[in-house]
Amino acid sequence: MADLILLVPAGILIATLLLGLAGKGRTSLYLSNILSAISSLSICYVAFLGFKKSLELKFQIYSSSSIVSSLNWLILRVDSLSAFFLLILGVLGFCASLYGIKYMEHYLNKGNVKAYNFNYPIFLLTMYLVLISWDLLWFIIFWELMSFFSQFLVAFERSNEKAIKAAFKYFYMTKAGAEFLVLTIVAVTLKVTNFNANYSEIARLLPLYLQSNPSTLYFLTFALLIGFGVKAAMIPLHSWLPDAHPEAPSNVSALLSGAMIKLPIYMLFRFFLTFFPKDTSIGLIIAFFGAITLFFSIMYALLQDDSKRLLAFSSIDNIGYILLPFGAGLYLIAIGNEFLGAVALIASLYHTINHAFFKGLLFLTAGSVAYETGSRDLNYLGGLAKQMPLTAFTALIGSLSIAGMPPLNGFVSKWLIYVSTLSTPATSLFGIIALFISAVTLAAFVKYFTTIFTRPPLEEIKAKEVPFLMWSSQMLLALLCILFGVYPFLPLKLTSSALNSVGVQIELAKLTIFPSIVVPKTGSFSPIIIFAFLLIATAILVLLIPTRGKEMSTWSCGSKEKLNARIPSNAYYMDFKEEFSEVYKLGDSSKALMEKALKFGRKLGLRFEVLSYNLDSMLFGAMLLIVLLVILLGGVSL
Amino acid sequence: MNFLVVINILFALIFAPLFDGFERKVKARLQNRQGPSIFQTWWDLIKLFKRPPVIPSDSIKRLYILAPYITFTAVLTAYLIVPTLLPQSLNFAGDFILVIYLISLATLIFSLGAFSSGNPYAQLGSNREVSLLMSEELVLAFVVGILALIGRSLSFEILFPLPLKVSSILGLALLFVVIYVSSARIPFDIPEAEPEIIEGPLIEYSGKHLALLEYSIYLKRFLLYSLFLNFILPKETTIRTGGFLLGLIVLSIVYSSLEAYYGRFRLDQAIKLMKKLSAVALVAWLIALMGW
Amino acid sequence: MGRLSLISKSISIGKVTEKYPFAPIEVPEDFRGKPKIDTEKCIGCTSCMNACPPRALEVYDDLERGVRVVHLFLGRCIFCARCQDVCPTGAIKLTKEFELATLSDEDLHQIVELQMVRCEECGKPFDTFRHLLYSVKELPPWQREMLFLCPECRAKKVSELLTFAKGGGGYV
Amino acid sequence: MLIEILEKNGSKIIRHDENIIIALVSNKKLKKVAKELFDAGCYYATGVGVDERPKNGAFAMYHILNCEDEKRYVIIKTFAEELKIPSITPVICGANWAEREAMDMIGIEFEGHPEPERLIMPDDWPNGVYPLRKEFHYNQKVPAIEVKPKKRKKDPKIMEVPVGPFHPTLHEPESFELYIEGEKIVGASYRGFHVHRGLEKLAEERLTLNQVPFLAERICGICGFTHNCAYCQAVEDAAKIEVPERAEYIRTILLEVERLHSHLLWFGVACHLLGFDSGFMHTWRIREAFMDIAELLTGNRKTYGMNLVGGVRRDIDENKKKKLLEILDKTKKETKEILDNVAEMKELINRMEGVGVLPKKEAREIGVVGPVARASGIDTDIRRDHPYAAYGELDFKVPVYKEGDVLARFLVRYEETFESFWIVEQALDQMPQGEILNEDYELPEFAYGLGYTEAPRGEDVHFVITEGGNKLYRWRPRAPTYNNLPAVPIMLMGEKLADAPIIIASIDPCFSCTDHVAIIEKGRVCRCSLEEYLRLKR
Repeated sequence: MADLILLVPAGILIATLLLGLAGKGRTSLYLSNILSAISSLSICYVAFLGFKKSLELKFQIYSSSSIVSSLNWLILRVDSLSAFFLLILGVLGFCASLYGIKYMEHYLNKGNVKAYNFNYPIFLLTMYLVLISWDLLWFIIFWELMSFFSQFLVAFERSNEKAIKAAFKYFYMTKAGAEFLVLTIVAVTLKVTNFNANYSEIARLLPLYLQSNPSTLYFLTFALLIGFGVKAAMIPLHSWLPDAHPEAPSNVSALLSGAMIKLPIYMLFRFFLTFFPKDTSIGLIIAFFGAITLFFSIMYALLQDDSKRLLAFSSIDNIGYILLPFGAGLYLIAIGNEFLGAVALIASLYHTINHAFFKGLLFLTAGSVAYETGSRDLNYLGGLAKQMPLTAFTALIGSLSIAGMPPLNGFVSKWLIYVSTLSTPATSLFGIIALFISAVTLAAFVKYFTTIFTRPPLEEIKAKEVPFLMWSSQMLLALLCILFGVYPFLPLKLTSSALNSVGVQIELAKLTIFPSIVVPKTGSFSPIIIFAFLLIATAILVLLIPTRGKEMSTWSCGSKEKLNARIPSNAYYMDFKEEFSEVYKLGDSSKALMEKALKFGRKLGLRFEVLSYNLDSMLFGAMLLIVLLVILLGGVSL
Repeated sequence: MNFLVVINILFALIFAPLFDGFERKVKARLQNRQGPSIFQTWWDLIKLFKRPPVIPSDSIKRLYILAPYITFTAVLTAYLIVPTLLPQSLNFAGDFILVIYLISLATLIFSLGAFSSGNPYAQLGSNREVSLLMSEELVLAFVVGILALIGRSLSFEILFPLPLKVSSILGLALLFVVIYVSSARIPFDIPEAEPEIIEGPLIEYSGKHLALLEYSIYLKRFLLYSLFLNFILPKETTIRTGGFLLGLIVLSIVYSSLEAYYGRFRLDQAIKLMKKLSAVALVAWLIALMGW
Repeated sequence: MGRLSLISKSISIGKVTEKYPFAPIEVPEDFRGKPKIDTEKCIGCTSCMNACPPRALEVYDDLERGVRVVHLFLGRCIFCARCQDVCPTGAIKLTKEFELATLSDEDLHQIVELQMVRCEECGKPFDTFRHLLYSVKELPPWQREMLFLCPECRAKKVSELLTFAKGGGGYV
Repeated sequence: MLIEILEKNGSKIIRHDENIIIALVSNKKLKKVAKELFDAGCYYATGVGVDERPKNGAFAMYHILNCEDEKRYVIIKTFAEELKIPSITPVICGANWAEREAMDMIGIEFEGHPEPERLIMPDDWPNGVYPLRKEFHYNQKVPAIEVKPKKRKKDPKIMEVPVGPFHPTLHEPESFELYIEGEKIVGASYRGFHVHRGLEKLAEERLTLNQVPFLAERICGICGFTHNCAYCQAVEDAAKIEVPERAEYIRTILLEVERLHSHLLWFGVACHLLGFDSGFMHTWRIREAFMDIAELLTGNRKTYGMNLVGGVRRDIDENKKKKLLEILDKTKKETKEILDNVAEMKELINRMEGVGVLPKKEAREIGVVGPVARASGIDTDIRRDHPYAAYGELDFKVPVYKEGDVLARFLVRYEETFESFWIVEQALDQMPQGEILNEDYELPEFAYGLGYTEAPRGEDVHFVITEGGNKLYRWRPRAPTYNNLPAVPIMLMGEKLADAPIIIASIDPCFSCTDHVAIIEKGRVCRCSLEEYLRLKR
């Protein structure tokens, strides 16, 4: 009964949340974080086992033959794809919880720590359950629970009006997205699988059905893209993320951004690779949305003056980097270029895990800075590398890897993206956009790093290095960033086995010819040689030409006066932003449009509320809705 | 593994400053000056290497000190991939993308070093440096796209030399411009503009650090020359070697005379130009898409 | 097109800068270079000192040694040639030499020492011999007797003479 | 008109002739008179504070205004009552610097001055010590005082960039503080006068009448001759000295040669600042010919050492004239060719057009002069309006542009260059024979003299009060940059940082002219270390 291990993390987490509900103050905070960390470790172990062989557990909850009969069985199952995402969740959950032990202390007087103690384990638990459930109906239940409870974490600082608003926005947007998912699931279970939402069952029946009904395929794709797009913050549906992520405590932001928005990616992999037949246009559409997502989000990241908001926009950017190769991979497989398609999908998964690491890391560093200085304002911060060298170092590693600098992990996944997209005509433009945006990402993170850590401060900032527990979890993630960059063969193995489980076969031997990754006839890259050369050459240079210099005051044109000689964060790339103002204009006008729509929606809501006082009209409305639903669902079957 | 790459690196290390000296001579000729001897750049470097550096008090010292070393090695690493004198290179070490990223790594570390110096001009200069890098990448991305479409590959083994096509000529022409831009020459030496922001990112660097940074600029220019020439030159060794040397001289002359007879752009003008160029690049990409 | 014609222009002109430290440079005829005092002609009259705007030329008496020192310090010289204008004997001339950079401070100084005459009465050195010889031509004959007297003694003498004349002539 | 205004307000006319009106105005009426004069078309040329205690027992302030309509200078004199004089800065903002200078140097208080802060003296100069008072000696040293650094509020969204005192654009120690948002300049402050050389004090205390020209020409390294000339003219005006006509022509030729070389220098510098070094090389190559001309005429590469009160020291003989004409002919063609080609380069023109605009109204209020004024649509030129030297007999045009941007200043200088060629040719042709130096004059006691020239950078005014013998009581040189500099912050506003150098350079600033601190210690030339320098500076 090794499969029972699946219950261990869930058990610990349930215990934690109960303890969190009961306890109070510092000890319960410590306890809840430590237990979460332990459960995260067990999640890692589950993932480790999951890579070896599938684990499966079945429970019969009750027996009924009604419409909810498909809920009779709770099937938990871990295959390599879910193991892959479990790994992300485990590692990140461990780091975030470890970090949270000390970090959450400074909320002790301010926030309601109890809310954290309770919601944080639940959040982890629901994410875990989403990943291991093997049934669409259970999936949607856990999914909704996840959205529901994570909302409280976003609204953690209840004194902050912005946080409440952000949480509310987050909730109603994801809820609206989830309705589309519900619709899809209902449609699928109703029409195709005969009330059976088991993944294996769907994978057996659905592709055949959809092949004969392409219009349904497009309808479902549309619904899924909206449903998962909202959660993943794909660009027209992203607007909750930049508000919600900065407001949560930093370790939660790390989880939100590193793990939670990866869950829709996981489901997309499931749906498009196993449930749906491969279709060229769907791939291109997804890649197109990926390109749009990465382009607009990073342009907006350049504008931000709030450290975590900048990171949030960059999260959207990275979702673009994940969706783009995913779409490209689907397209390539559909046109028959299995190998390149697999490479693109590997790139997508690789970037997913990379993003979890470096974005988790960066959110933690932003949290450390906020922990010490109490500020996220990039205009105020500065020069912290002197006081917080370790945080600065980890932030530098994070920034470099998110900017895709060799030999760190970001480069490998980005390289895989370019290699798989650039040489195929249909996807070439996506590759080009990705390549350009990579430079903009670099610029955004130059801004992030330099404004906080290197630029002279406006006035003396009192800060010191964060406690060991905080920097050690940052360091762990930084090390993983380096490791996955220098030795990409391990993650390649993981991703390929994850892909195997969803039916994409890839010959890893063709791809990894030690010490290089080679995509035959397209490109090659040997991380170890590059890393070794960089390291050794720098070491030799430092030894040959050692720095023994005097320290002198910084040159300020000879004037004695202490000027505010620091570049303001809003001044970064001012000219570039001005030249690309069309992008921002587009964004602003769409925002204005959305606001108008929102106003209209509110008006409608008010009208509805007034109506609802009248029972008759209420009933009439409900009936109308049901009829509409029936027609819609009927239409699906047509 | 091919150890001839060592010869390539040595060749670049020795000749990169010499070519700068040569360019100085050419520029001097175009400005009716006697000009320094072509070894002058080497003498300058040697002099600078002998001097101890000065470290500004407001700087983030470790980053500030390490930046020149890493900048230098990042550029040097690219020589593992791009062949110079001999066509051999460690082919499996990387491809076009890696070269681009190594160059951006050099630029990035360089500007991070400058940002950490605490000097207002260095900050402004690095800010300009990164802005320019972004806009130049816009065209470069298209160039990479075009060349990758022509060869259906990103590997230099296949891309060198390019077949004679309309799109390859257009792609190379754009590459020519991008190389010019990224080698920090007038009118695109905006980050270093001496009269405006006093050498920008270089302002606080002195002695050995300055020597390393200057050296890496020469190496970067030389690398980009070699990259460009490799796209044209045939693979036969003898013709290639001769052609390579000749090509270097021609490129030096063309680039330095362009540099001598242009005024500096403002940053917004440069970005606007790159935007316009990217429109051209889009057309070239479409042509490449057609397979012409 | 401006650019191309400029390039062709510069190619057609060729080099215009000179290999200066390695090749000599021509200067015009009446160039105002380093001033030089002709030790033979100088009479120590101090008129150059009075004219010199930056006080590069200074004339002072070393009474112990009994010499008048004409001291030209090139570090202050502005090469205006006023000294040349006012020199009564043409002793100071501006040469065509202009390379004054030097490692030693001494090269910037030119010192002319002129022997002074001692006063017949009080024995104090008061003027250079040459200056006296130069000015003797312009003095009225009755004053020539007092040539070797210092100004104070001369004044005394003159007043004596005057009293003598007053006392001796007419009234008494 | 001017005289009416003055008489109406009960002022006492001291001197009234064709060129200059000097009037004594009472303290009460000063502001009114100034306002009326300004409205009558006068602009502020300069102000001079004089310690007249040995003479009249009071301090006096002279405001010198230039009336373009009547082509006359008006000098209004006021005595300080208990060291107080009403400020005219609220009426004519051009008087700002001059009044602050008098405040620093003489110790007059200006009532109602909007920013009564130090301008000339360093912050660590002791209070209550005024260097231009007669009891202060030129080699006197004073101890420095502690300066507390000013606390300023810092705006996190604005970057403060120091431009100077040591900045490669300026080549001279001046300091601007630019406040920038992104790359856009939203504010600028100027602190100059880092090199106060104490020329005025030297001239009145140590030098003789004919030594001052050599000091005057060293005010500037480029337009030395025009300062020298203005000084000589001022003394000639005070002592009513007749200058031989041939000397007037020689002065004119040298002035124009100087203008040519100065303008070519500016073109070169402008090209360099725009990053076009070849243009710099080309214009300086041509400029070399003018250095050769200067060497030929004066015996020195600069037009130094030529002037004396009463005439010039060296003649232009036939031989030189022939050579001169040859060089001029050649350079004229080359200048045209090069400058036309430079003007065809689009990126250079783009960076000048519409950049650093100075509107006419502001220009008049500040009292900018020379090419800066002409580029802002003010039709002024001292050579034409107040003919001096031989300009009255020569024909030339004055280029005026309305745009007021850097390009307009470029074009004004461009046209002026060719006018200068034409003037030199005419002058060489019309030069009469005769004497060149009149040494037969006597200096009256306490006479006023005003000398003015159109320097390459604009109107250059020297005001002289004689002491008799061969000494001066007061000498006040005012370089054109003194009037042009206050306009720079206006030009900089709203422009990009990258354009700051070319905007600052577009007024062709000459800070050495404007500032007057070479350390002069008796008996030795300063060759000192930094510490010594700092010690001496106090």
